[in-house]
Amino acid sequence: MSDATTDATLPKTAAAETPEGPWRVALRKLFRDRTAVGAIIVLVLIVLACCAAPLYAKYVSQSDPFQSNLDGSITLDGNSVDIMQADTAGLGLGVTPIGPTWHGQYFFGADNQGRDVAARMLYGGQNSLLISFFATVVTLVLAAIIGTIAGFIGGLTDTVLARLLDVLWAFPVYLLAISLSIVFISKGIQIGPFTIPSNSLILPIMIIGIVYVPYVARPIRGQVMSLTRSDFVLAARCLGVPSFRILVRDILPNVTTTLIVFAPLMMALNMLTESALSFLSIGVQPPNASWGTIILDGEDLLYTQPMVAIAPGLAIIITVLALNFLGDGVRDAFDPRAKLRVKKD
Amino acid sequence: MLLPILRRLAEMLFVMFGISVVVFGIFFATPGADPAARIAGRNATPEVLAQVRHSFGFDEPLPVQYVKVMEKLFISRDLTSFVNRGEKVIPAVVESTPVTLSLVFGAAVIWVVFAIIMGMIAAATRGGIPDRLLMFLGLVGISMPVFWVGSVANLITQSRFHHTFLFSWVPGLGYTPLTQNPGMWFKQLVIPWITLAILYIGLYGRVLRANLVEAYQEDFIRTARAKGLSERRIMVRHALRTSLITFVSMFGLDFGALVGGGALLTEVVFNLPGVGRLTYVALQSLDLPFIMATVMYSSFFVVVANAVVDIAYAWLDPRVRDAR
Amino acid sequence: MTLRRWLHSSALALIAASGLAAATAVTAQAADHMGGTLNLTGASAAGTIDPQINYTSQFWSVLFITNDGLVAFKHVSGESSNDVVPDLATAIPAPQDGGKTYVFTIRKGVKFSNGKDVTPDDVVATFQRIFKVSNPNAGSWYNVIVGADACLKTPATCTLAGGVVADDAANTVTFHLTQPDSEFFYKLATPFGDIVPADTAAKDLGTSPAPATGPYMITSYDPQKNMILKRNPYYKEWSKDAQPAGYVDTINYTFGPKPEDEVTAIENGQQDWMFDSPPSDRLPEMASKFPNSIHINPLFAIYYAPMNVNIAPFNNKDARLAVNYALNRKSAVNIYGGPRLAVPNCQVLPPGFPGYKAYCPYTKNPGSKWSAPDMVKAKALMKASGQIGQPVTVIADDQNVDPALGTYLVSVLNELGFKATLKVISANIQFTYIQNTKNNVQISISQWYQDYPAASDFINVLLSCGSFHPGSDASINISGFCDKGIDAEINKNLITAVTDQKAANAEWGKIDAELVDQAPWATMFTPKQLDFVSARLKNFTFSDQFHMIYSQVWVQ
Amino acid sequence: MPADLMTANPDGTLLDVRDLCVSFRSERGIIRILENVSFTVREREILSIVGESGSGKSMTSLAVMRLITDPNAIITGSITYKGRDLLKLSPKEMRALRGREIAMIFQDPMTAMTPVYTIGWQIEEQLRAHQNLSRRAARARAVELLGEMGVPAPAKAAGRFPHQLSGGLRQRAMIAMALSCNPSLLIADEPTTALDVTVQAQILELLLRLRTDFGSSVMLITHDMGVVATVSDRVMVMYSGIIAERGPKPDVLGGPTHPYTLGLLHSIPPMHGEKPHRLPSIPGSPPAPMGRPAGCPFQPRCEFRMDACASRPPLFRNGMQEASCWLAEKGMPDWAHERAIRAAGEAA
Amino acid sequence: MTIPSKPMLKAESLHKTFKVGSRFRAGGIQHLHALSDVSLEVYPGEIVGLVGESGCGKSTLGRCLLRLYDVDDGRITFKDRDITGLSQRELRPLRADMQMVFQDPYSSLNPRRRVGDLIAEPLRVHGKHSASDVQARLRELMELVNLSPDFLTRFPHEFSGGQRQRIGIARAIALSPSLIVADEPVSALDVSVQAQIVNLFMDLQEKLGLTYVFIAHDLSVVRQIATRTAVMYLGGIVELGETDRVLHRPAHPYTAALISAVPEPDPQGNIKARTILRGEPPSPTNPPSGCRFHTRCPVAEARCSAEVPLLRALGDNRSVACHFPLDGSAAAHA
Repeated sequence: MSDATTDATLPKTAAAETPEGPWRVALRKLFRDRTAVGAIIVLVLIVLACCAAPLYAKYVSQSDPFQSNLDGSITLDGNSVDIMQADTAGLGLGVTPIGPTWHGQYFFGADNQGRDVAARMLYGGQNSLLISFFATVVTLVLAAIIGTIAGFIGGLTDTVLARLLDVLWAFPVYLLAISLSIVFISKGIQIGPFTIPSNSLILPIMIIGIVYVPYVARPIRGQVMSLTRSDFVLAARCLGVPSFRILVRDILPNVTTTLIVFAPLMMALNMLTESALSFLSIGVQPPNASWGTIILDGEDLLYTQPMVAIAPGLAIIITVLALNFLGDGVRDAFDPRAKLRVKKD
Repeated sequence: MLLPILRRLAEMLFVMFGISVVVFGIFFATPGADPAARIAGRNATPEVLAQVRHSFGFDEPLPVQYVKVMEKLFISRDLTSFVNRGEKVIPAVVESTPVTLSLVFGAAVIWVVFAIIMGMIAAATRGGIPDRLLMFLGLVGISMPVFWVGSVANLITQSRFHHTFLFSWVPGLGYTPLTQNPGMWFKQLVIPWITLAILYIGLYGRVLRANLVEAYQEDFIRTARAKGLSERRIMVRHALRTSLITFVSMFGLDFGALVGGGALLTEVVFNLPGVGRLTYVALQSLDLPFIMATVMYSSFFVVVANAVVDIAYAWLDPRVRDAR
Repeated sequence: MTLRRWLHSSALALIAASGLAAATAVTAQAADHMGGTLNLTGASAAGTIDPQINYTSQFWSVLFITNDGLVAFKHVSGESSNDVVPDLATAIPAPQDGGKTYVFTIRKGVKFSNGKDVTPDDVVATFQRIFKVSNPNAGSWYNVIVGADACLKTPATCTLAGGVVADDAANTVTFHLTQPDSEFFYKLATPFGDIVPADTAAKDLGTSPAPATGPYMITSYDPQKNMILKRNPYYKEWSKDAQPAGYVDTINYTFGPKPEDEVTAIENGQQDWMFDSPPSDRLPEMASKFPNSIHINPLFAIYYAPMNVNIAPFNNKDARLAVNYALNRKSAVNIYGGPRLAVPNCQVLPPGFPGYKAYCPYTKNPGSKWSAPDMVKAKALMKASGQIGQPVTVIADDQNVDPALGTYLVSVLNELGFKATLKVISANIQFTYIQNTKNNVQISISQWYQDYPAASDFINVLLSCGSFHPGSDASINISGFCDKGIDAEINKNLITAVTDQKAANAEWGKIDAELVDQAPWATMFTPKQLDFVSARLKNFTFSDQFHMIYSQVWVQ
Repeated sequence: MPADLMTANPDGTLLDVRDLCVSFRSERGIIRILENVSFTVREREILSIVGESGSGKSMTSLAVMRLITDPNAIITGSITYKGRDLLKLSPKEMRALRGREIAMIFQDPMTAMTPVYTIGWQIEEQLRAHQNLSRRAARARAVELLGEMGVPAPAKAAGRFPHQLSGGLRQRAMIAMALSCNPSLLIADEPTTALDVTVQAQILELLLRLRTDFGSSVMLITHDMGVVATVSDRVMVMYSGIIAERGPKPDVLGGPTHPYTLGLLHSIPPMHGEKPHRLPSIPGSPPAPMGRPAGCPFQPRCEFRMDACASRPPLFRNGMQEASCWLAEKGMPDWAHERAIRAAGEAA
Repeated sequence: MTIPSKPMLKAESLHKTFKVGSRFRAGGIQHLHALSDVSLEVYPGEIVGLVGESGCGKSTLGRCLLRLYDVDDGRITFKDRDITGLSQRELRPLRADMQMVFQDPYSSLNPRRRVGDLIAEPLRVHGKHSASDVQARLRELMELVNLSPDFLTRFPHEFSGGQRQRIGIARAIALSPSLIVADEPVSALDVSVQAQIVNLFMDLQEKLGLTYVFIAHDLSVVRQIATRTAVMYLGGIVELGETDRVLHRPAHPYTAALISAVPEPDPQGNIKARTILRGEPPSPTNPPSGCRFHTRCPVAEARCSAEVPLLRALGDNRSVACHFPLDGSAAAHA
């Protein structure tokens, strides 16, 4: 019987030319997922459209979406039409903004300042996207730091951090977000020489980012804990690898996958949260807009010009839907077992 | 057995204490939150302002004020509003509770029933068209801002189609107690129920489907098949029963959070005078006693829900029951 | 909870009310209209119902039919609703001692809702109570009473000894003032002066009503839900002018719905009247469907943008003038609901107010009336000011039209060359926030509704040096404007008013113009009151002072 | 005695599997898991199917039970049980058969039992699914069965949840459940792999008792030659989806006619006698279904590889043994001789 | 084999307890006695086999020996140095000299890192090799474990179980340690592959002069590889001695039962006479009193449940912890 034990055959992907790393494999999987690719395309289109807001405002709607236009008029089919239409019948009470024209100008009509809703939606989309994106970054970075520290160091540090997360966890998200918003919107933040004015987008970004930290930090902590106890970390310990190097080389790459999986879902969630806060008028501050603030504007006109509220709502739904689909795809591609649980209203 | 219960209680108290400190801190960090000027009135002289500040104890150090508020809230139970002076906080919260309970309970029934149906159909047809369609609809439900759904529902049922036979039965917004007029109670709550449930149907339907699909990959399903059980029995008694562990614990947490005021946006949109709306109004008017009370109330429910979920978990999953 | 609710007091007009206000038609068949339930609604309650503390127009309307003071505003529609008539006192006393002493004779046989008689002791206790419960205006209105200083210092031991003196035998109460006060009867006619039983606790009564004398009494009050008023069994009409009997049996005041839903509820007949202003986009629909349900009456109030004259950029007068020239008051009026609901205004006093003399320099054709903004002049002034590119934050509250006005103002400021942003703050704190100099507020949106028909209620209260308290939340002079010369004129004119109201009013007009020239504010407009009532509500009676009189409307 | 039973019932074929092929449609084409597997199980005999991971032994058992639920699976061939082709039965007929006629136990009784029900409940469930029993009667029978399986305090054990029992007791409970309806055939898929040796010995003892006490045939799936040697009557060795060798146990274990069987037996360190300096081993690892070589699938690892191996050998019969190896074509292979030939070839 | 007088690794009466359960659940925290009073000496060049059933503490012992777990009590000496109290940082330089091979070749290799990276990790952190040295050493190691150097750029998931175990071994020997603790290195592998790995272990020992502590539950594997064998039961060593003696003339009833239970692929297919133990090992959270084996022991007497038998020498380089050893030597002690 042969004694030759050389094992030169590679099972399975033996034929692969260059071995693919887990990242490349995951990306390839992601781009094979038709739904995910569709979602990416939709998102790219939305982002491009929002980036094109100045062009739209200049060439299509031909109006400044941040200047009130209470006395203006536009020409529709040869007739001059007031943007703020005074009631001519009856008692002559009240002024109603123009409704959707389905023309380039005032496509979705005007809001109660006579501003072009369609143009504002593109600008508002910029803010909604920026806020939800950066709030996601804030959440993930903070959660990764806290979760990793708690899970990796353990002991008293972990106990303290875990208790802190417990407290935040038991604090209904919207209550915390509303409380923080009310404080900071009326005050702004001053840290040493740095002042963040109350109308800065940084405020909603920080607030939304912070309130969701427990929701991500908890699973990260759990994951880091189980990674810390995993055989390969034990093996690394056994090889005399310093803790920090274990953290960087063995634990963080695995955590990163989880973060990537969470990212689109968090961004979807943040977009909804941002819109809710703006809807309660404690998010983006006027005259700056976000989809949530436009819904709020539209709420005042709900029964007369519903399109002002409906259009940005649809924009939110499409974006969030695309993000959720992307999230599903990313999860399937990167880590089918990752789970994110969030409370919502 | 007593020790774990005490530990659990201590933990709950700690969390609630933490929250109360956070809320108190946030409140006093807010400029203009000092209620003295608002209480005193719009043209008060500095002397009157000082009097009010003194009589309400706003000139005392913050920890003393904190202790006093908590003492009034939990011990003498006569904490009153800063805005609607004289309005006792506890009865107001107690009175709002049935509203929130009505809303959340009805919505929960709808979402549980529909989510289970949806999850089971999707899992049974996994990969097929009904599965994909239901999962898509579920995702749409998750992706809709609840306040927007509420607004659109109002637009349709209160205005645009209110005069058609479809929605002419829909009464004006608001709340009628069940004891006063059950028919009205139901009619006013149906639309809010559905609005609130839409999100959760999507969420729970998807989670349940995922759990069922996961359960179907478990060995014990193979065993159940090998035993010659019918597919329906395998689905209900084995797959669903084990999937319910996650489902129920999720439900417990969400139910707790919603009863605790998490349905704030729905209550605001539909003008339901529940705890969420009470909280929102209190936050907007920076009415500290009310904020403290509602937040304590809400964290209480969240914490209790956590505890109940742990118990339910143990009840549903004997593996957990035995503390390994 | 809206700020307006809070500030919104009443008008005591010297001119006739608009013709829209129907004349009171008290007829023989009045008895047929007795009974039924009047359903009122408001977005929220207005706090305590302690008459010595509540300072909201919303509940002053309620207290108007439940409580009585020594004197009262007449419970009628129109011009005479601003007249002060004797109520619990038998007559308006003549001034003695040069206007420093008044002797009131208490009416006999009037009973509180607990069955007890109203006595001179109750009157004395009521005025002590004003201080003991820290009435908001204890220091600014009632400090003219002898002994008030001591009461302000130590409210708990307040006696007003020598200030308010009861004489049981003669059934009189004598008031001694430290100086003559031309507005003293007005101050007694507000609910602050409503008489409560002497044994009423000297603390905020909150949600429990004090026994009172009017035709209705509050039987239950839950700020989260509703307030119910029923007939007072001990009430017997003693003066139709001062406190007439009511028509409806019960008044149910529901709190909670948003204005949108209130409108719908009234249209559907579920409610009879709403406190809040209907949303302006609903107005055309309401006006075309229910033209007879809409009542518009003038108000004595202003919407204005106070500019902080002590910090950049509005410490520069040219910058303030530029804002005034650039502000399109027509646009602001449109935001409020159109020309039928508001009148453009450039000055401190509202049109028709005592002392009002039309004056508007900040318009295309300067004169007495605003016509159009003058952007050319505004831009030139702006250039001269050197403030182009300066950052400005507009502070507005989050209620009603205020955010929209703020947004519009930002737009104007940006057009002028400022770098303007808007900050919307909860209505509950915005009013105190903009007053406190610590918050460095540059410009804000605010409103002022008069308490009683005297020009000083605007000029002295809002723009005198005495109203400016740096670092305090209670500093009603939001602009921080303090001109020693003008301040001296104001003080002098307050004395004049005691003896010669007419001369004083003429002088107020001049001071108004001087203030306008200094431009501490950009006044926008004077709003009107729009009442939307159900189809069944008849006999709409509108007091300039307390608006719709709940006891005088009928629903059957 | 097993041998007696075999001869006493020479034609008592219970299960006859013919040309069973299982493959799966996938993105990368059709994956063939089982190729032309044929075997029979006779009444009261224990047939061991032995092989390494990926050899298809478990798939064979699942195919017999028709438990392959993947919609992408393609199953061909015939599985005749007591004269009926299982592959042609309706799902309902199949369901009636499962658990009642053919029962199955699995490798890990921990995951194979629903964690949220007591074992008593789970046994009852099977009883009531096939027999018209009252709850109480089912319970009594469940307790009785547990007792027969050597579970101490069976009444108490019936009220326990799977995780509350030790591995051995769980497997006993699993067997009790499988036997509750007196099946004619018990398929045991690696029933002892998760157990410790001392417990494994107990369970093997129990399996041996089954055919006397219950009259059941057993199809035992295992990877452990020791287990095969201990309990089986006949052995079937599988490698990479095909049958490598089959025959009566003493023949196959004593004189393997397939190089894979030979290598497998020699790879196991002996417990007695001389210790080899080095363990004889088979080089390489078993191929994955997608990477299965053409011809004889064992050929890349085979020390007796020759040109003929490029084509798939059929099963050649030698006495009671059959092997799919070209060397077995001309009779019992002489391994020493073959090895010598190759050594000479290399030297040359 | 002659046994050198000086042990390389010496463990003296080790104790290790784990806390299980939760403070917040019924039952509260329980203590699992994984090791109680375990002493073991490992001499240079020998292979000590540790056998026992699952939960007997053999893996815990292996990890404690390398200080991957902290022991509660006892002393571990490695090459005359007391390493019991050293911190992980202080242990780091020693790691080069003592290594471990894990049971599960799937979980002990980080799936996100390339094989070369994984094997080079110890070389890099111990800083004894330059970059080019590392490459050379990697090739050398791959050859030692019979893997193609081409595999260095690949990821663990591309390999079969046996190949992964080779990678794990290559990583363990990268720093040329003198002691390797192999924790069930072959139990997750197929039989045909298992033999390859056992051979590899033996080859490497010959080539590199390694010392092993070889943990296994399979007696035949231990018989094949180990020079001395320690049999563990419920946290303690019950028998220790030269492998052939222990396996052929077991002194402890448990050892005897264990051997008897092993199913052998006997060509005759005969069923041997077996001693089948009753029941299963008791829970280590609540071990029996006295001799821990007495609940299952076929020869137990009253004394066994009361008195803990100490591990004592039987004379033939063998120790046993039993009051009534099987091969008659007990008489000498009675």
